[in-house]
Amino acid sequence: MENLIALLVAAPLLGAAVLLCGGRRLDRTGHWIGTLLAVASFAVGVLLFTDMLGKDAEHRALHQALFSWIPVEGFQADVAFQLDQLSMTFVLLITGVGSLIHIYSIGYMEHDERRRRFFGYLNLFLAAMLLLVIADNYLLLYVGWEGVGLASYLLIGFWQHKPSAATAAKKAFLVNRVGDMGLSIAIMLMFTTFGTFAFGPVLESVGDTGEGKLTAIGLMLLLAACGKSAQVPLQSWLGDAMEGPTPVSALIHAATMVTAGVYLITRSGAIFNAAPDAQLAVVIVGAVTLIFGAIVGCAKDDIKKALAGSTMSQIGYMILAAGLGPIGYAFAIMHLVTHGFFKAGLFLGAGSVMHGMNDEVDMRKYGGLRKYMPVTFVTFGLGYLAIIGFPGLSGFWSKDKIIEAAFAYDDGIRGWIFGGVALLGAGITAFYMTRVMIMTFFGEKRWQPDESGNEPHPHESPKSMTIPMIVLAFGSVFAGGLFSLNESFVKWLEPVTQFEHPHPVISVPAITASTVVVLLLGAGLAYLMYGRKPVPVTAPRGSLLTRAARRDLLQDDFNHVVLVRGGEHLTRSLVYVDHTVVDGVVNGTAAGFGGLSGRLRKLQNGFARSYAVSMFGGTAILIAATLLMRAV
Amino acid sequence: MSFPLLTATAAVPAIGAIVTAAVPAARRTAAKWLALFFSLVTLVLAVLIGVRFAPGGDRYQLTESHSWIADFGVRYELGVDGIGVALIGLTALLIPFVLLAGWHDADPQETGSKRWRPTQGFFALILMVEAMVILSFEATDVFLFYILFEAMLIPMYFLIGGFGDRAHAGSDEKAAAQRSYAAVKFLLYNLVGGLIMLAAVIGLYVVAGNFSLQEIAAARASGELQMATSTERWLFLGFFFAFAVKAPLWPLHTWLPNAMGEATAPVAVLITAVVDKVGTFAMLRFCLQLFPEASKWATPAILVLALISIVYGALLAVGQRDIKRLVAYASISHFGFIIMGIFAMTSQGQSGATLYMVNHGVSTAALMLVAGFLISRRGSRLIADYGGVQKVAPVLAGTFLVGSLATLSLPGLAPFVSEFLVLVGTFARYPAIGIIATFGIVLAALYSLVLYQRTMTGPVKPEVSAMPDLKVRELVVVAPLIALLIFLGVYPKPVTDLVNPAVGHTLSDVHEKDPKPEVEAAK
Amino acid sequence: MSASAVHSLWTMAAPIDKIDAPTIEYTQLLPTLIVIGAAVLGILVEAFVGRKARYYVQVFLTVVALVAAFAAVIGLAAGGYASTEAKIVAMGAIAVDGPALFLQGTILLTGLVAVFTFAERRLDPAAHGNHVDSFTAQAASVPGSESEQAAVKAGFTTTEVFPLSLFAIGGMLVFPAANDLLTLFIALEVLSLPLYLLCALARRKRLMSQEAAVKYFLLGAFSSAFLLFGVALVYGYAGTVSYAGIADVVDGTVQTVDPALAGTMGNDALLLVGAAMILMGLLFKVGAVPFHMWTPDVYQGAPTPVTGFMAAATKVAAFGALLRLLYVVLPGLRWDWRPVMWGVAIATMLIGAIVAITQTDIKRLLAYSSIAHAGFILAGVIAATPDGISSVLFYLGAYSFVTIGAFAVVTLVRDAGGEATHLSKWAGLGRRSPLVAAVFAVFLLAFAGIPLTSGFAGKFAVFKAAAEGGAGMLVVVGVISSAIAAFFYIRVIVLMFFSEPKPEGPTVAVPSPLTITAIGVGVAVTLVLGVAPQYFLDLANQAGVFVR
Amino acid sequence: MSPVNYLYLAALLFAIGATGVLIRRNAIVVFMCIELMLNACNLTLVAFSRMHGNLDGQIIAFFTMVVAAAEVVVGLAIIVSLFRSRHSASVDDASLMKL
Repeated sequence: MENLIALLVAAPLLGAAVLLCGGRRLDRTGHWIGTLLAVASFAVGVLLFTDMLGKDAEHRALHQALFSWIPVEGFQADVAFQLDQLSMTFVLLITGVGSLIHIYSIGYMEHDERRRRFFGYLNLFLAAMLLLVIADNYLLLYVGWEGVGLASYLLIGFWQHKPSAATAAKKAFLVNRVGDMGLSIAIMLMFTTFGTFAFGPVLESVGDTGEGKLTAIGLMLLLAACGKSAQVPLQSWLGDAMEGPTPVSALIHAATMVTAGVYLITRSGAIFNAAPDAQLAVVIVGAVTLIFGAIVGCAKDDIKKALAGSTMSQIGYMILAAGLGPIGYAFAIMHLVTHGFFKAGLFLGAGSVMHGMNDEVDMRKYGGLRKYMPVTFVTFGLGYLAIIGFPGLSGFWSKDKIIEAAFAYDDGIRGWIFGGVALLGAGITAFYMTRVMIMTFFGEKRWQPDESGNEPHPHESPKSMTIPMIVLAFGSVFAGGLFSLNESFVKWLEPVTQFEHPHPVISVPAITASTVVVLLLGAGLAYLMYGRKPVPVTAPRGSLLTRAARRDLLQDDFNHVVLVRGGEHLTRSLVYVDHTVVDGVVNGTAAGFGGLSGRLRKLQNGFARSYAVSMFGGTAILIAATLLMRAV
Repeated sequence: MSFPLLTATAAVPAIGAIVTAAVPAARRTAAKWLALFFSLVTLVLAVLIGVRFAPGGDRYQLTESHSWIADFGVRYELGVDGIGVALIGLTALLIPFVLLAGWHDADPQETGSKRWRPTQGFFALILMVEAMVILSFEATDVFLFYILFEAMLIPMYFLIGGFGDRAHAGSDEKAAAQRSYAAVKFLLYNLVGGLIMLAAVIGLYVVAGNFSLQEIAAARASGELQMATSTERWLFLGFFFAFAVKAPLWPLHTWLPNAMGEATAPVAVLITAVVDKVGTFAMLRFCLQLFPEASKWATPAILVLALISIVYGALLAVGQRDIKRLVAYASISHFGFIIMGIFAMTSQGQSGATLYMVNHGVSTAALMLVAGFLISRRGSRLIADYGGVQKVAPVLAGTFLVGSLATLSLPGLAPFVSEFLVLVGTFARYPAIGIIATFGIVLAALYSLVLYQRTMTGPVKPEVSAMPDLKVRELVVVAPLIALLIFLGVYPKPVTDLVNPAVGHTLSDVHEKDPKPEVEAAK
Repeated sequence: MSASAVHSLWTMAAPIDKIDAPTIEYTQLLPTLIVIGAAVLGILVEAFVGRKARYYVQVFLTVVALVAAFAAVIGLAAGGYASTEAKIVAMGAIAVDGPALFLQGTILLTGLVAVFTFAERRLDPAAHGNHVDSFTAQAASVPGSESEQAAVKAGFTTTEVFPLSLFAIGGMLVFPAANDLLTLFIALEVLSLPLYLLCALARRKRLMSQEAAVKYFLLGAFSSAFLLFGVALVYGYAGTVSYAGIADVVDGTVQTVDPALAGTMGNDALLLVGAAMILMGLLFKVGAVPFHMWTPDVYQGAPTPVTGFMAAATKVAAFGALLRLLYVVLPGLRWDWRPVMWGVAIATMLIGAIVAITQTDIKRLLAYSSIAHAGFILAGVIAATPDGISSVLFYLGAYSFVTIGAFAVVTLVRDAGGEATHLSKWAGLGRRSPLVAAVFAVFLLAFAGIPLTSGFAGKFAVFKAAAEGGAGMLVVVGVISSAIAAFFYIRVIVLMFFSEPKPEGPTVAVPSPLTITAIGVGVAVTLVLGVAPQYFLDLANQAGVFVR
Repeated sequence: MSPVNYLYLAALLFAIGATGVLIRRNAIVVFMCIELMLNACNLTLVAFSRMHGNLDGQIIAFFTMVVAAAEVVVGLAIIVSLFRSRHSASVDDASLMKL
């Protein structure tokens, strides 16, 4: 059975190769090939899953070693896969949502002449992402890690003729590289500490080394996670990443890739458990980000950017949970999965809206769309309810658990702080999602003909797009509940991530109640602000906070001033130095000899008598020197 | 007396050079095919070397030894270890592509005398360089190596100065002037390095009495050849200086951007992917083996210089406006990694460095050659003159992207493996340096992607709107290189198996052992 | 004062009852005798052979003489005189040993090649239907005067150059073999005087030619006066002029017998000053700083074939003499002359290389390069080891052929005014006639000491000897100055190959087989000595021992 | 009187000759100064020969005279030809070639 694991990766990889090298002749069939292979990979995943369910909890992990990758004296890296419950969860999510989005894209990208390449990239992404989650060592994981980075680079910049897209893609890759630095340093640390970087040996021998080393490794892993999962301080790329086609945003920048950080931390749980300081750092990052993202989400008028902010915030929840240790891992992953469903659904909904609105993204130019695109409205609505954690829907189950766990982060002040933050986050989430909902689907229509005079005619999207949305909607409604039936999900993961019951500083029912209250407050506030009076088409100047939030809380400005400008100055001055100083010394020496030569040749003045003088003098010196030598 | 395979491998291109040069002016195309043929034969022989070489066996294999200049204690001694085999393979592999890529670079535009045969000259010179480089990888006699090390400058010099980029902004005179400046700079820089090495070579002879690498190394190991510490250090510095110029190592690098900028893309590849490797190779083979103590004494300084090269080169690459100069500075950064790996004195570092030499050769070749195709189409080297190429020439853009990704050492492509090995190897002994070096990977991403973004993406510039996509010949050049990049990225084992034993020997030369992992050390 | 008192002040020369006739070993002197004899014959030819035939007779005679002399040298060497049988002949005047024979061989060969370039008559367009060589029609006639035109019309040619060159060669043969100071001085003059004349015989640019001759003559005479005074002083010190005798006194093996002589004999001041002056005379011929200043002017003004001949053969002879002097006469004084020679060598290498950078005339450039090379050779001389001798011998052999070849190429590049020696004229030569340019490039690379050329082998040999002789510092300086020197050699190559040809650029004359042979030999030797020098190194090694 | 004095005289003559070479312009005069130097050498040789009581020095002196004569022949020829083409025997005028 384990020999099938490689197929998970092989299928989409094959697709990518075929589509990217295939050339124009595949333009008509390309998208089908891509989708087919994605589904095939999903099928393999399901097959393995059923097989896994057949075994008892302890013996579910599968392992497949393909070949020795980098064999060097004292350094062993293999291409080998490990499929345990954690990986399995991701495989299903990735291939499942992935397949859906392939299908969705068939319709969405219909009019793009480079659709074949789009599907090639999507397949490439699937392959890389699957590699990331089934690798059995950190170095191979690193390959997947950067692979998804590449795919996301290609897909964000898919419409390369738009400079903004190209820039966004580059930015995403660069910011991720900073994270990757963390990952590679972590791997080096592991190598020097444990002599290996395969999951098994490393995580088992955690006990053999000091906490300091582990903290270092943990922080480096956290840095990596921040990059990939758009956590503060490396979150700035996610908003711009929305330049990519919407299905990409749904798949990569909502459901799967951005959650890789959570996977990394959960996977390295053993290390973090032994390094509380690192854990604290993780929790802080998570908490900060979930508020940060939420605030940004409140201010954006671009529907996708608003959703991006929400993604950040939701992943903040997951990171926070993952930082809590055994009490949180399971819920982090659970929220990750449910989030995968509803956020993907929301993005697809947004995509469908844009599809109907000539790719208009400004929510202020929407309004009252519910009658034009009912299916989208319903699915989007369900996703909305799910994300704000409306009791009974997926989001409720997962997020509520995280809030509980946060309150249980050591029985003391920490519990209160992070619990409170998580709670607050829930409220803000409710606020901005309600805002999105209202501005998009309620109120009266606000769109006008654009300068070229063609007015958008909102219409429902084709089946290929709506069906995936419906499927995801189901997920967003029921997944959470399903998972929570006698903690089936937690039990499923327990062998990998361990599990301890959280003991919050206040009683669970109280937390649940307050959650519901908070979200009602948030939603209500949003209704008051946007539901009662008509929404202005041009954004009002807004408060200082709003304006800051519109600009991602000035984080980009900071980057621009400090890194971009500073970098430019640095490189310019270095170019100057290289030319004048380093090179100048060399040319200077040459010139120096030239000048010396020019001066010396003046002695050769053509007068025989002066030559005689030099001879005479020379002889004198010769004699003097000889005598001197004898004297001394 | 078995078949002298090593000599043959070097002799074939040499003969090829002479034959090619002898082709009459009118039969230009014949000369090209002839040169290609000889380079392919060389490739076959190189493969044969790889087959005949037994990684587990003696340190130097396929050895040949004949008396040459007894008076100077010079023998014609050849022999290859794994490192040599790998680099010979790289050279023999790249040259055919270089020839193909430069197929039309030397077609005479204006007619000089009827004896004037630039094309024949171009191809002959390239083959001549190949011969010398291959022989220098095989030489186990210091003097023989030195002679080749110096002699290969001359054909390179004519290649740079004689066949500069036709597609150059500005007037012909200006181009010619810049070109000869670059050529002279290249030659003088390396000549000075070489002459300083000559002094050291003579010094070595005075101390050791002969030039045989193996004898001297053995004598040193057995302790019958003692060197005063200061002597050893001076000699080491003499050798290292020459190699550092060739490599090039900061601050001796400034010739490279000029040379690579002015030379045609294939020649630029020849410089950075093939000839410069002789420098790093020589560090591994001669500096460490002949002067182990001095090498260790100098290691900290050299590591710092290498570190500077890495960061400095990358930063300058970011600041470049000229595609080829950008690649040149990127190479400087990469050479920093190679040297760092060599002097980290760990098996990961040195295996990584050797692997790096090969991978860097392939990846730079891929990127530079595609860049050359691009430049020859638009007739400008300035990044600013391009934009939106991927729209009109998607294949070209795609290959260019792969090249850039290789340059930023994306996992899955060959350079990643070597770069990571070097980093790990360095980190294991000098954590701080290792960590700073990792900044290099961010900067690499920066300049590669900026280059790609500025040239390939965005709205289509009118000047490039009519740009044709890659022709078959060009595709034949690029495709195999890319395939190789992917293969070596996924399955570098063939090379590492070749290299590991050799690296083991080198480490034992300098009496170094890999630092043990903390956990094992604890147990 | 009384006669006796007066008499007591000086000693009478011992009364000699009979002088026995000197014994001359003609066989061992054969090479020299052949050349000198041929020279005398040549004079007779000038007197008695008709003008039309003279040229051919002279060339034939000269070539035969040189070849014969060379054969004689080979015979002597084969007879073991180079090693075991080495002996001193002609009443101690001449040494027949390894260095002497090696250098004589080299001189004869280079002389032969040089004579080929002398005899070249195809380069200049035929004047009034008769071929002309690079020598003036009538030295006596004033430049640009009617008499000159008349001479040209009449088809006069200065065939005297052949006997003159033979005389010079004769002197050169004796110079390195001279075994006493008198012979040294005579040989010096015998080789110099004809050269003075040869310098004055250029066909084009006669004013410069004459000027060169005057400068060369005056300075040469000046230096030989110094040399002679040095001889006198050393004689005063040692009471003898034979090398062996002087050496003995220097070593202190013979003690002074007569108290009356105590004042002078063994007075080191005399010795040191005298030695310094003799050295000066030789260093002048070698062209070492600060006695080098004649070199550029003379090299530029003299007819190019003569320049080549001087640059090659004279250097060989002079260095031979220098070696013998330092190794046979003054070894006991090593600690006195070595530091001084160090200084000279360093100055020569550096100044030669540096000043050459800014030269604009190819002949002057080569002149300065020859100065720099003199410095390199001096480094080998200073080594003061057998290796030093052989390395110098090898270097001289390698260098002389490169030089003659290079100057021969210079004669080919011509424009309306004769040879186009200004560097700017050489721009783009590589485009117009790649072959000539390539050949010249080979010579330049050899000068620069690039591996696989004879220049490198030679340089390596002398540096190696110097390093082993404990002159590591010299090696470093040498290396630096060869780096500087490389710069201007490369400059010429750049000019020839990388710069666009000028429209009114010079033409490359198609020479006769004579010059082609000269150049061909140069290239061949350059490459052979560069790739497989072993045989010649052995030769130099066996020849590396002076007889005393 | 002691023959050593002859040496002093010779040295003096030599010095005078050398100085003359350095300061006089006319080629003929310069040449004469050189001859003077040669004669100084002769004097030295003869003096030493006397002191050493062997004939070498005197013999050398004869050779020197011959050589000097030869030099005159060659030298005057050259100088005269220079004079005829330039109408000046000044050494300083002959400075076409410099630098």
